[in-house]
Amino acid sequence: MLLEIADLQVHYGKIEAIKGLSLQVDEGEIVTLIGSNGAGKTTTLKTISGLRRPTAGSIVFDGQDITKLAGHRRVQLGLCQAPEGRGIFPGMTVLENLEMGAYIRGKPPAADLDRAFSLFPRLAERRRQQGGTLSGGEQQMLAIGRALMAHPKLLLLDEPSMGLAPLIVTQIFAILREINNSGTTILLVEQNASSALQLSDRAYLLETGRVVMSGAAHDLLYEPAVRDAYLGAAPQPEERTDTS
Amino acid sequence: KSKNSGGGGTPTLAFMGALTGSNAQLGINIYNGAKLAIDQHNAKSGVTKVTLKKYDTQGDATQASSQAKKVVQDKDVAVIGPAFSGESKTADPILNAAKIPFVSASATAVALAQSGWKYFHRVLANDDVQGPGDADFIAKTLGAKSVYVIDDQSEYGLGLADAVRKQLKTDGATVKNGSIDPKGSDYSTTVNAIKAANPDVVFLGGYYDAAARLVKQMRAATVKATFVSGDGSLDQKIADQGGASANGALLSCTCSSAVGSTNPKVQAFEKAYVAKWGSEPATYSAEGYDVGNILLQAIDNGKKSAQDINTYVASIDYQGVSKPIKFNSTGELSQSLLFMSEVVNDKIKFLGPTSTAKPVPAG
Amino acid sequence: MHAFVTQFWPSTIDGLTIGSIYGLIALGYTLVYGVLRLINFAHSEVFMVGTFASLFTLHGLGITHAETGFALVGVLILMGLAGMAGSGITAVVLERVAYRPLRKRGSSRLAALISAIGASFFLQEVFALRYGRDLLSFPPLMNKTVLFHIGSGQVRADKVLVVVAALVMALALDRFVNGSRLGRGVRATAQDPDTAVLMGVNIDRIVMITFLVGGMMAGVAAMLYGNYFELTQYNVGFLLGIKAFTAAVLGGIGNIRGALLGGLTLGLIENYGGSVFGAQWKDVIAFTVLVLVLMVRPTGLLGEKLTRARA
Amino acid sequence: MTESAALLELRTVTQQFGGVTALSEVDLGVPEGAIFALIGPNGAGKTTVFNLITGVYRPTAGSLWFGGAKISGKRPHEVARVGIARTFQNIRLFDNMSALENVMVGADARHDSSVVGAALGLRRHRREERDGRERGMQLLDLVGITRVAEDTAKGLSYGDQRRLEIARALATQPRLLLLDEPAAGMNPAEKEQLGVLIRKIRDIGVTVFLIEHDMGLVMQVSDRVAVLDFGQKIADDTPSAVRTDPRVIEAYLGAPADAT
Amino acid sequence: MRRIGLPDVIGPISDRWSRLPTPARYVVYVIAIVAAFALPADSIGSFMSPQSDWSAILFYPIGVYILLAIGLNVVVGQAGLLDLGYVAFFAIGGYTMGKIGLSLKWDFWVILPCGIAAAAVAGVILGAPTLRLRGDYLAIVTLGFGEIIRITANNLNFTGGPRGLSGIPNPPSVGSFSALQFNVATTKPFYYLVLVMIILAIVLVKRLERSRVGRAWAAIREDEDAAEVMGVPTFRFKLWAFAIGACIGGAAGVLFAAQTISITPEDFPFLLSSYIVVAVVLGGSGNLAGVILGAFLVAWLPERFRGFADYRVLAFGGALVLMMIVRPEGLLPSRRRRAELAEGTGGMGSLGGGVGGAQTQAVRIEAVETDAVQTGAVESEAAP
Ligand SMILES: Nc1ncnc2c1ncn2[C@@H]1O[C@H](COP(=O)(O)OP(=O)(O)OP(=O)(O)O)[C@@H](O)[C@H]1O
Ligand SMILES: Nc1ncnc2c1ncn2[C@@H]1O[C@H](COP(=O)(O)OP(=O)(O)OP(=O)(O)O)[C@@H](O)[C@H]1O
Ligand SMILES: [Mg+2]
Ligand SMILES: [Mg+2]
Repeated sequence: MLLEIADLQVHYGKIEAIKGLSLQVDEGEIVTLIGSNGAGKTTTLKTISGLRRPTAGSIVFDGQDITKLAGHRRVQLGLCQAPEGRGIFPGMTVLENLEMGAYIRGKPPAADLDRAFSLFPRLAERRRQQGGTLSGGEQQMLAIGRALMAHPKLLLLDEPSMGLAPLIVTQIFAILREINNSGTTILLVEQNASSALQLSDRAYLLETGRVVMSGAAHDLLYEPAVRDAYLGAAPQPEERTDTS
Repeated sequence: KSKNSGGGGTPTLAFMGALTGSNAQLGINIYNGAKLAIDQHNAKSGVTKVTLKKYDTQGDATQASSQAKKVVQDKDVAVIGPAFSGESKTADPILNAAKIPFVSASATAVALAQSGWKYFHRVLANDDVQGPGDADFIAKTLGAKSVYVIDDQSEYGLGLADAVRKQLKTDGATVKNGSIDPKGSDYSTTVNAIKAANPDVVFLGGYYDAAARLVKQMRAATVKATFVSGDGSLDQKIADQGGASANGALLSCTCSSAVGSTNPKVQAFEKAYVAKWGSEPATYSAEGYDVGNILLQAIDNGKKSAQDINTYVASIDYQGVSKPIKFNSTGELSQSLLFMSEVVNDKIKFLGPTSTAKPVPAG
Repeated sequence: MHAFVTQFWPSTIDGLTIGSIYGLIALGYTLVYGVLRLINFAHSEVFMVGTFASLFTLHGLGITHAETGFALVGVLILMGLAGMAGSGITAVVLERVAYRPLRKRGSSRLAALISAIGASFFLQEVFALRYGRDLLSFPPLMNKTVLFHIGSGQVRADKVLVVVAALVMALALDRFVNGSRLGRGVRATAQDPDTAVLMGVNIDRIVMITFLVGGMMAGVAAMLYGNYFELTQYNVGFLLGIKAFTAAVLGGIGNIRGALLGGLTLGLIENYGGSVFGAQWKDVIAFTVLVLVLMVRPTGLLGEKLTRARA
Repeated sequence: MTESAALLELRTVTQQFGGVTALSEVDLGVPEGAIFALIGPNGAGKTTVFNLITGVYRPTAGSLWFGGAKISGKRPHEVARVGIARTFQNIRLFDNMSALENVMVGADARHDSSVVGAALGLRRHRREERDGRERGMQLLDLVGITRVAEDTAKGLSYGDQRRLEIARALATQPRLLLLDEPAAGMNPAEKEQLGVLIRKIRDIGVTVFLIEHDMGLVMQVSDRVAVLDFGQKIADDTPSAVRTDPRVIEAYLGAPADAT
Repeated sequence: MRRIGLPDVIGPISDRWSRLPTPARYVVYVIAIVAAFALPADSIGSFMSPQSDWSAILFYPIGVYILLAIGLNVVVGQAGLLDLGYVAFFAIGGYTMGKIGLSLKWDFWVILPCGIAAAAVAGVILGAPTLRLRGDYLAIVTLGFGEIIRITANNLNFTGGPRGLSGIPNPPSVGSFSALQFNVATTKPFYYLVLVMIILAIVLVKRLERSRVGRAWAAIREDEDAAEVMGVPTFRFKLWAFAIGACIGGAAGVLFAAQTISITPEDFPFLLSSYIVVAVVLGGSGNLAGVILGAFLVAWLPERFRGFADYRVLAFGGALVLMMIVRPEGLLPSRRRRAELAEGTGGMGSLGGGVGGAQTQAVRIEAVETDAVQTGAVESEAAP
């Protein structure tokens, strides 16, 4: 087991955002967390990477209890997160942002940069542009590319498809598959639940800080409760031609 | 709370001046002199015992104002001080309105004697004596043709410098003006201007730390002019801080020095002072001692109320350790002298009254 | 205007000299501001401690008169190291005691500013109580030899030392921040501390290093100051600190080259202005120019660098 | 194509940032009373269009017109007063103010009682204050969050925050509302509700200009869709027409089936 | 370092206070005002300031600091603008009083509005070119402005140079009430005068705070760009904040000069600006009660502890650091500001790096339980 979380509780002041959550991620898996807004998905990821301290519970990564470990040490152990809101360093160029991804390893080998640029050609074009002036979607690409630079054992992705054009979303999911095939375990948070579930091995459904359902991704995909709330009925766009 | 009005009880004298804070040294010098006078007095038998109470203004005008009100509230019979000219301006009107005599050992601003305060006296000459005296000394004794006169933009420093400027012009010397910021580090602008003007004498109206900075930077820039300054710079510290650059600096004061005097009365004071405080009397210590003794003499003559003490002091003719003391109607000394000292081999050397003072040639 | 012409060269030389000292101190403001967006008000005291450390080194070595040759170089280096150690340690302790606890609580920068002001008072008073409020004199260490003249300006050895040392230090720091991995960590922390953690940056360490490096720059400035002016005092940092912070803003806060440029510009403006309008107007001229520059370039001469980009 | 009834018009607008041309000679017309969507690949220049409209940037070339008056060159708060309101791509509420206060800040844009009036508590000021409060509550009701009126904004759930942002924008009584990716991070059920809200806003007479990557929502609500690619307009038509436009499919949708 | 979690006693009290019915609140106000008028009593003074004249201290520094803090709070606490040169307006008020009082011999009551107007004009002159600057640029520029005013006063003959102005007239006495006789020897009348001005200032500032103006300031503090887009003319409101703060500072200056009779540039040092900033933040920036308490403490403690003379500043510095560590949001923060300051979103942003290191975790966990105040990693500001 690569990651094991038991009875996690996290507070924001008096608000209890995570109320005793347990989950596991096995080596080589893609696991997805789905759930409505405010369910606590982001908080869970932040707690795993050490940006928030849990009030109770434990996090074990790769056989080591990391509950009290400082955030930067977890990165050294092989945890890397592309955060919600992208977290691009606005005053650094695209290239420097990518180099930051490999911070723990010093200067990244050219091959790593090439891989990021080949995954996202737009980034190659803009390698000297300041991160802060990229468009929303370009920043998202950069965030993912940067996370890959660390060669993590476990990659945490918080809504990687947010703000991306449909064409790119498709590409992103293909890329995730590829990364996973090359040996990286992925814990994914996604609103785009149907694509995410199709991609993953297992999934957890969160509601108000608790796991309310879990199982093989495939099973959840066909679970009626999940379908209604998170997958939406098959798209039936009304076509409106009238210009009122 | 002490209620020392009129008769009975021990009369209380108030000391007002900076005892803490960055301007404390002069205040402490005065206090030490005055305290010595009072202790000597109280040690005698058969006299009215007198207490001396400290009112620390930190040299700050607004604190002086509330301290003066406290003096009034406490009904002290007379005040030694206030020490500085700035604080005098807020404190004196209050003391005067409350009819409490106040005798300053060190405030030299000219305007203080011009407000018609009946309860004001001071035992040293004002800037109008020192400034012209300095100017005459520079022009006549030193024979300077061109003088660079610098002020530190403080009330005291500018007042003194302006008086020097005015008299120098009368004496026919060429005068150039400059200013420095006493809190600043870098006086290069001023030093460059001095260097360009190449004067015979540089005069500073200001205090010893600025003086030390200025001489250091002047000498480093190879300015050779003689350095002259007033009582604000008259302290051993100008030599300590200025190092070799301070040697040859001439420092005037309307106060005389007790150190190295041949007058037995002064020698006795010096000895007693050293015995009590463990250091030589410093600037204004002798004046503080004299003010204390004048007020004590009033009390010993049966003057117990503030009003009576004031009347007594106004008409006193007293031979002090610093100088003979006799007041005119505005509270100024009726006759006053200016003295000169010089930094020689890192020590202050008293040269005597300006009329006779002969600077020691440098070297 | 006549004075400006006649004193142009002396003003230039002295402006560059004091400007270099401003610049070195400004580096500390700029670094800390860049990373924490905190005006480290106590940085002036970091500098002050450095001057005392340099002074005590001279006392310790028993220097009483000017040295030359290798002895001089050796003493200067020791003095500089002592200054760097004194200032660097002070800065680090300051961070630990006065800022880190606030940082851990995620307190506002206003609270941190007050803490900084408090720390500044505290440090000043400690030194005032321990060493008195009077100026303390440095023994003369370096002969103030005039190397050559430019116009009427004397180029003196001690001034050259100040300018050269400042340039070298600023360049080294620039290389460090923009070229090294640690420097990249500093910049990342400045721009987005949370994400920096996700990249494996040890923020506490980076912050400490920032204070340390900024302190060391102030320490070098302190040594140069001591050698140049040969005086110090418990409140020596106060005015210099304000000037240095002005220089940092003038050059573009968070910008290392900007700090040095700002320092030199400020030094020159002050001296030119002072020679024309009189030394008493120096500060007024300096601040007026600052306002004018900011009106034209709202983020300083070279713009902001380390700081978070603004939405 | 460009009807004379266009409320907002971009006339051959070009926007350059250094070497990057974010928009080149774009013409757009947003018809009054419609829901107008702008779509396009990442970095196509959509947000830039909003920033131009709201006065954050000034166009390198070309001009913007609103209700027949030129607005390019105006400062943001002036644009707001003309009748344009926006929401942000990432939510930017006044976090520590209550929901109602957030909306009242928006409503204040329509008030003109002076600072002196406020200090003296003049009648005009008191009336406006009451009016702002009432209108604030109405708007919270419109977007469906009256129950959290007194809660601080940062404590609201994401969906409610989105709604609050819209209410705050509506409080400035805009004729045109700009929405930048309002559905980002919402699940299908929430998107559905958002669609309903957007139409409700249109029905009370506010023209809506929408940037969105979620084609489901775009197709569901918009009356007209324009497509940007590399800073150039490649389509401007009805949703159904745009959806089947081969250029749009190639540049943006990838495959028609992806329109979820 | 162990974090000290102060039990939050203020929160519940302020909550209860805000729930109090209006009449009950007015009763409390009246009691407070009556108490304030009774304050200069000697019996209180013998404890409060055994070594100075209590009513004199009540006027300056206490009363004047409070008035200044109320004014500065508009700028710092309400609009979120860091002004480090506030003393400039105090000085302008003081010099207006001195100059007009001496040369035109007008009466205090006529000069008062002039002083206020002069300060307001100065506020606008300073603000107009600089308020577009962000955050700390403003801080250094205002600091510079304070110094410019002081240095200029020190260098001009018009203002008396370093000698300053002396012989400034006191306000005219009103009738023969002993409480309204203004002269150098009286102290209480000046205290009553400053008290009345403080009450007026509070009423004014409170009104603004609860109006659209206060809302606009809060919005600017939280997110200036968003406020601008919502139609808040941010520049204009910031300028108003500056001008209102300046007016109050100017009024304080007029009063100060009329009482102390003699002013010099040294009465207006940078240190005074920083004391007032300290007062505002220490008390609880944004909350009037807190600000008043802060100013009171900053003014009074050094007087009370005169005996410790040499150690006062040392203790003051140390106490500031300690206070900010223990209670960074100030002694009596307003509820909103408490949240903002705790999160660091209040106008000036957080200190950054809100992420705890390994050694602090255990402490943080218990802190979360004991403290109502949010501790937390602040969401990073993403820049679109
Ligand atoms: N900084 C914060 N302060 C207070 N409460 C917060 C904060 N961040 C999150 N919360 C609360 O914690 C809960 C969980 O939030 P979280 O961001 O983890 O949800 P999420 O599942 O990621 O939602 P989304 O889909 O919107 O990203 C929510 O109720 C939210 O309001
Ligand atoms: N200030 C700037 N400096 C340089 N380039 C910029 C700046 N602002 C935007 N750009 C560039 O302009 C292009 C258009 O950006 P814009 O934000 O408008 O895209 P968008 O269509 O909103 O994309 P997304 O859907 O990803 O949000 C992008 O390539 C971006 O990198
Ligand atoms: Mg989330
Ligand atoms: Mg966009």
